[in-house]
Amino acid sequence: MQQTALSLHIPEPAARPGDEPDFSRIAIPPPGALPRPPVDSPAVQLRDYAYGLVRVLDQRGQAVGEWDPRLEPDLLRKGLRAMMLTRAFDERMLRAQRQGKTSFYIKSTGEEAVSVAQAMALDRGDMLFPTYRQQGLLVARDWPLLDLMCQVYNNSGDRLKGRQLPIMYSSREAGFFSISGNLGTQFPQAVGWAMASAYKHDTRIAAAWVGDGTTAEGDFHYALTFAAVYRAPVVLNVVNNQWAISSFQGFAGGEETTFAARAIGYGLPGLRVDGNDFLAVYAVTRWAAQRARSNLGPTLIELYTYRAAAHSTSDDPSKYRPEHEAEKWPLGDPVGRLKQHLIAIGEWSEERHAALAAEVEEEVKAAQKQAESLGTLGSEPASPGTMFEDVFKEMPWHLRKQRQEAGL
Amino acid sequence: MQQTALSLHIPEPAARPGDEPDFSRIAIPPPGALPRPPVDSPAVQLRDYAYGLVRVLDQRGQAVGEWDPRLEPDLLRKGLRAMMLTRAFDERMLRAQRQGKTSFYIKSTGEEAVSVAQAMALDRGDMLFPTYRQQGLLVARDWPLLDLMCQVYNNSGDRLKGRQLPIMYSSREAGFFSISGNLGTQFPQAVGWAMASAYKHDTRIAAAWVGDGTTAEGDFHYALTFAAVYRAPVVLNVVNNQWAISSFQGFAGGEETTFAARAIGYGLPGLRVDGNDFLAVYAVTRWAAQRARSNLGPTLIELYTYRAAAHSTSDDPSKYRPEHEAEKWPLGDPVGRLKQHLIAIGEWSEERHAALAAEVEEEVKAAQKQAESLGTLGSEPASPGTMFEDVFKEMPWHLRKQRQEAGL
Amino acid sequence: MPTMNMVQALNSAMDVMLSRDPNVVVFGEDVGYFGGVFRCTAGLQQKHGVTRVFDTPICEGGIIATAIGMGVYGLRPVAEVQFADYILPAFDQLVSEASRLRYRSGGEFWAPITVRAPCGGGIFGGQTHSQSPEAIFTHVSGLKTVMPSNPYDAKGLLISAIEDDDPVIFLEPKRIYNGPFDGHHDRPLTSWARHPQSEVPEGYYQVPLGKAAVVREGSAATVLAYGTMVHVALAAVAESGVDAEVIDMRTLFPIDVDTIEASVKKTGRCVVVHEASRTSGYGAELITLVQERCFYHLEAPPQRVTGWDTPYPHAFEWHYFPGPDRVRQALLRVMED
Amino acid sequence: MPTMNMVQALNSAMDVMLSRDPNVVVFGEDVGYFGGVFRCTAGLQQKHGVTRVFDTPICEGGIIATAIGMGVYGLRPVAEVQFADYILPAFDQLVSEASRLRYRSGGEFWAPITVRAPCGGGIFGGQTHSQSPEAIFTHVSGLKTVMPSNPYDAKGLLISAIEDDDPVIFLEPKRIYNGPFDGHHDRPLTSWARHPQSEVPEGYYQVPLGKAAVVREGSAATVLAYGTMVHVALAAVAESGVDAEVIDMRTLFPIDVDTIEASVKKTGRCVVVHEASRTSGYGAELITLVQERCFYHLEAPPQRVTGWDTPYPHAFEWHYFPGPDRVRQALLRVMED
Ligand SMILES: Cc1ncc(C[n+]2csc(CCOP(=O)(O)OP(=O)(O)O)c2C)c(N)n1
Ligand SMILES: Cc1ncc(C[n+]2csc(CCOP(=O)(O)OP(=O)(O)O)c2C)c(N)n1
Ligand SMILES: [Mg+2]
Ligand SMILES: [Mg+2]
Repeated sequence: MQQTALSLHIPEPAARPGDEPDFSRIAIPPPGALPRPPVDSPAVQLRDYAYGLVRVLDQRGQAVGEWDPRLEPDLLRKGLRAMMLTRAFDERMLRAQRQGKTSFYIKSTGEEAVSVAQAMALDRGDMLFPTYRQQGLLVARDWPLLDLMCQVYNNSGDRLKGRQLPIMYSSREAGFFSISGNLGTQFPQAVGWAMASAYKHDTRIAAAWVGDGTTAEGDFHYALTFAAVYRAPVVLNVVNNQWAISSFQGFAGGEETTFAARAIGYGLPGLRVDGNDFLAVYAVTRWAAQRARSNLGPTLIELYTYRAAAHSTSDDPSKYRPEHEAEKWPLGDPVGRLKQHLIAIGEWSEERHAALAAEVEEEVKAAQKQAESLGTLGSEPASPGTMFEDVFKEMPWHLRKQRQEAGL
Repeated sequence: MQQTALSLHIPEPAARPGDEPDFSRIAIPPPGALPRPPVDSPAVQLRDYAYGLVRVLDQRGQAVGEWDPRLEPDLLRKGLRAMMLTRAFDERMLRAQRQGKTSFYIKSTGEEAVSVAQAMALDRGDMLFPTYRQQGLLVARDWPLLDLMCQVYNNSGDRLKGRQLPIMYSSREAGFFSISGNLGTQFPQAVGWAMASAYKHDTRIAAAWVGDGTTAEGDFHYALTFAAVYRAPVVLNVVNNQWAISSFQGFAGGEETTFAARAIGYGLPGLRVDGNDFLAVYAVTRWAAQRARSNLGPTLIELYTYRAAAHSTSDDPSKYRPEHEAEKWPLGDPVGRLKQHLIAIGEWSEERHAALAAEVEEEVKAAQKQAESLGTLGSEPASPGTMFEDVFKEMPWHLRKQRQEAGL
Repeated sequence: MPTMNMVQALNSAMDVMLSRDPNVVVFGEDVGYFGGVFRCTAGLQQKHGVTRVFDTPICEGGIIATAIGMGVYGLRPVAEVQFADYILPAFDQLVSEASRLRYRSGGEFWAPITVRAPCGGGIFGGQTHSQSPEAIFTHVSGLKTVMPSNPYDAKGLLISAIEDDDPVIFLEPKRIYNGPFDGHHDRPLTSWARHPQSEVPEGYYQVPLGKAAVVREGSAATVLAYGTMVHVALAAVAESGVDAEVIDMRTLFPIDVDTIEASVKKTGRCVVVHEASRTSGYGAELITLVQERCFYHLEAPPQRVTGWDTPYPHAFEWHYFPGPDRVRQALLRVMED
Repeated sequence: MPTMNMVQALNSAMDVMLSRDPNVVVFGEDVGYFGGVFRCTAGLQQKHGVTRVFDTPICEGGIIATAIGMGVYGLRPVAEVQFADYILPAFDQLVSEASRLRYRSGGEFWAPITVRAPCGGGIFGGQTHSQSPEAIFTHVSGLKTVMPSNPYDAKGLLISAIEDDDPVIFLEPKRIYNGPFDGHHDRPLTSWARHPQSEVPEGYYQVPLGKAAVVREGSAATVLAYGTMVHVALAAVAESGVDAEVIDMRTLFPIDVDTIEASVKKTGRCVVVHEASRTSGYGAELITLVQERCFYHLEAPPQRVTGWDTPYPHAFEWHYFPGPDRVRQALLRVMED
């Protein structure tokens, strides 16, 4: 046998700072190319969807092909508004962080279709297990911006009592599970929730999100294994925004195949969708939710998108990727594409768009004003004494004693 | 949308105690049906191998098809001998455990082709990361039975100094990594070893084993992720012996697809092989090893077999599976099948077989006698004082003090 | 009243809770059809159905993660980890998730899960079937940790754990599943039948979490122990001739510090016994509490008798196990000064 | 001699070792091209090449597992876990594997790995970017645990850790990466440049593992601290007017008990300070050792000043952080009796 000297392969992205952005490795199939399979198709018949890319909106903003969900214009405008509101919110909060009003912030810029279209495609009773980049879920569920801001500011209106890093929202009422700092842990928890719902013969399903980078955690594997074994009614989403802080998706295995293809390994359907195409995201999510609701088990969806902003306020992407990469992203911007579609079908105009932009800006500003009246980080209007509560349902003696020691 | 009441699916095996064994769910393709692809085939062209079953030996004991490794009769006889020796060793050690000479034992009955053929298909310098059911690897590498027995007996000849549960062998010289009680942990460690080998431009590769049940652990996912990302020169084996103690392989996800298919999710080749077909196991392993050695990265092999014995001496399979299931296993017995093949090609006879059986029996007996002269569990000829050694390379003060306290 | 061993008592606790509360589900590796490798769930699947008592993938992280999700939904999951040694792959889900959920969500979400796991040595399990990981759990804010020493407590504490709205790590000393064990491994096995604490009501009752039990009153010294070590401590006290008070901690966290304090203030001397490794073990916390609370009452330095700071070696488990001799010697030492 | 901050000193240690030993490799999430989220590996990939300093999947378990495999092959892997909080998914690989390998293989295999992880709070990291998990590692037989408090030690200890043939958990208090911090968060930041321990040789040197340092001599009481808390302790001592001896543990396990014993026997009083939660924290072990070794020399009950038994709350981190006031009060308390 030959004695080749082995060598270690280290993945490299197509471009680094100083290089031209290069997306030539990325194949973009035409919209409308893929048929919409019946929701009860066996997983074995769906394997190609893991390698394709479900797309509905074409270059001129027309909805084409079987996956077009044929939504009412009102619903589309609601979606557009929620995406724009999310973006305006992100802008404001970033600025607030820069002004020292809080310690940290994470934007979802460029990925608004993921959370907004998915929230709208799911039922209000469905339980969401998000990451820190799905604030759009709350916005789409009409959860008050004020509530989010109070959490970001850790002020006296913060239902999380100043305990959590900004953006680690939680709302039982909104069906939005408490965000964890530990990546991926919510993925198998969502499967457990879905198993419980099935056990109780409920009709509500669960949905969960992780990033491309996070697929490498054990929790991802736990989720897919348990979901497959118990056919849990859950929609499992991988938001492939190409980056995990400074590591491109090749370090999560994206060089060799797609993330949707992971599903095939478990005998589950995996679908890849243009994550910046509101209609496609909506349609695929709806399909997967219907499947789950019909006792046909879990689906893995890869939402193919691009993280247009920095990872967080602690990050500087110019250190590791070309400066204008976001602008060159071949799948465009979700807000721009839905706007174009609405205009193309005669349901929107530049004027109405500008008015809406001003309106959401106003809404965010008003909420911010209200939030800041309740304090910003450091002004500490919430009582530090609450920091000893909720460790347990009832406070044990040692925490009472420690609270005393702390003089609180 | 319809409001189906959800329900929770709990996998059930085809048969339970009292039922007739039922393997009708298992499709057994004919031997020789699958072509042998070039080792440098891209993974995308190999997907079907995850759902097929590489088989070489037909019902009459003839080797058929492209996967026939065309081995010399001497090598086949060596393989037969190693399998028989492993089986005889298992029998003896089981009996020794029943006689109270040790606390615990695990047999590999029915799975001897996995370890013996794989050891022979790999190079002697390749590093093995086994589970507790691959004692055949050591036997095939001509590692002295005496050494294994001394470990089982924890006697004064035990290189592991009485520290490990019986069957948790370890031998640096044999290239056999220390077996862990924690399932699956060795799988990603093997990938790390392979990465190191590649980093050093070595030519040695690694091989690792887990059971079907163990694929559910996070370590399995770590291994496949890292192997895929760094294209590590490693052969990753899943021994699907249908059971994980009392749980059938459906509880690891085997209802929905094959374990070889897991590889597809990572963009890796996954091959399923008749694990009781010595020639097929050899051929597929050799193929994967060649691939790894040629810097073409990792392969996942699913060895399709049946755990003919109890899980361990602590287990009683009559509690959870039909009594004669093993005998009904459609892929037969690896020893019987190789014997039949050798006879069919005129290289073996019933007489020679009987003589070999007597010979291995003698060898095991002799080794046992020698081993028992060095003590059995509880006769404690090894010094308990050594129990404070090797926690660290050099013994820190607290362990010296504790050894003193212990009066050792 | 029926006599039960630990296995039967634990089984009965789950049976009672499955019957009382449709939100209770029981699962883990081999716990379903087979009834668990230690038989603690034997018969429960048959009685309560496959969706209430079932097998899982071999994936401790997934077992705990899905249990958390079920708990968030509103169930009361009782998950078995086959050996406490194998709880570590689930450590992140327990520490970063189960224990933190109520806090981080401002009290809106919580994980009322019970995680059962057999622990401890003495059955020739070797280093990966013998460990006692309690100390690390007691360091985690938001987890409760329990270890019973007899059938009556086992059932009552397990029922309390299942009904508790906080996550509980329920460690079961496997050496005493089938009989009390005082550490004299060379003597004949005894059965629970003759032990008073094996009288276990068939129905529902609780033993409260967070309360220790004085299992032997005494005035000369205080021995703090739990699990198997309670029996070892009692034997050692008897053999030492020292009139020691023996306290069974039962719940390791939250700690019943009042019972400890009262006893040590009375006796002035203290020996802490556990099977786990010494350094940074739970004994260190107990001794620190004792000196914080009873410094001026202490007549001699508290002693700890523990497993050594090595893995649990298979052939030498009786050298590792802190048996009655070692406890007795510590008692005599603590009486010296 | 050049002045370095902690980040530079750690970077220099890795640089020196990468240059000296071709078996040293450095990897972790974002450590390659980018140079680490705290910049500790900045420039190393460019200098030493992509196969020696590289990014990994976000999979702490896989990072440690592959490091173990590399160590078995013969390399000396230096793995970074981005935050100590995220070491838990790798807990099983560290505890059941890295730490046990030499023992269970009779000395034939071992894992000479170094696991670096930023720990501690004070940077508004919230509860999952602020934890100090050292106690649980010090309970594990077979692991060494280190936490430096200044650039000179950081470099020398990291070199020792990399050269050590046992697995080392190397915890880096992130609050002092860029400057010493005495806990007075309301005062201006200071830089390392004016601190004597920021004079760091460019080349190779070791600070031995297992040796504490007396950073302030004193006779009235002994303060045991490590990491950030060394600076807090020094400030508190200064502010208290108590002539306390301050010991920087540096290596948490194995414990330099002789240095502790000598000091406490001299002073008769002891305060232990750490940022981690109190119950079953490392302080419990230190206090237990102190009372085991120095019982008859103790004039007052040893005190511990620690983080509370809650998660690290984002908005209230200065209420959680055991700052100089709390340490000073404990010092005064320990002097009272
Ligand atoms: C267990 C764990 N490991 C590491 C981190 C640090 N970390 C926070 S975000 C992040 C990148 C995540 O990337 P991805 O999953 O792709 O999500 P994205 O940020 O792109 O939305 C990392 C490594 C963490 N929070 N938790
Ligand atoms: C982490 C961990 N969890 C659980 C166990 C207990 N256990 C030992 S063997 C076994 C079954 C393994 O089944 P499989 O992987 O199919 O291997 P097989 O025994 O069939 O060869 C289990 C659950 C363990 N040893 N380690
Ligand atoms: Mg990403
Ligand atoms: Mg199996």
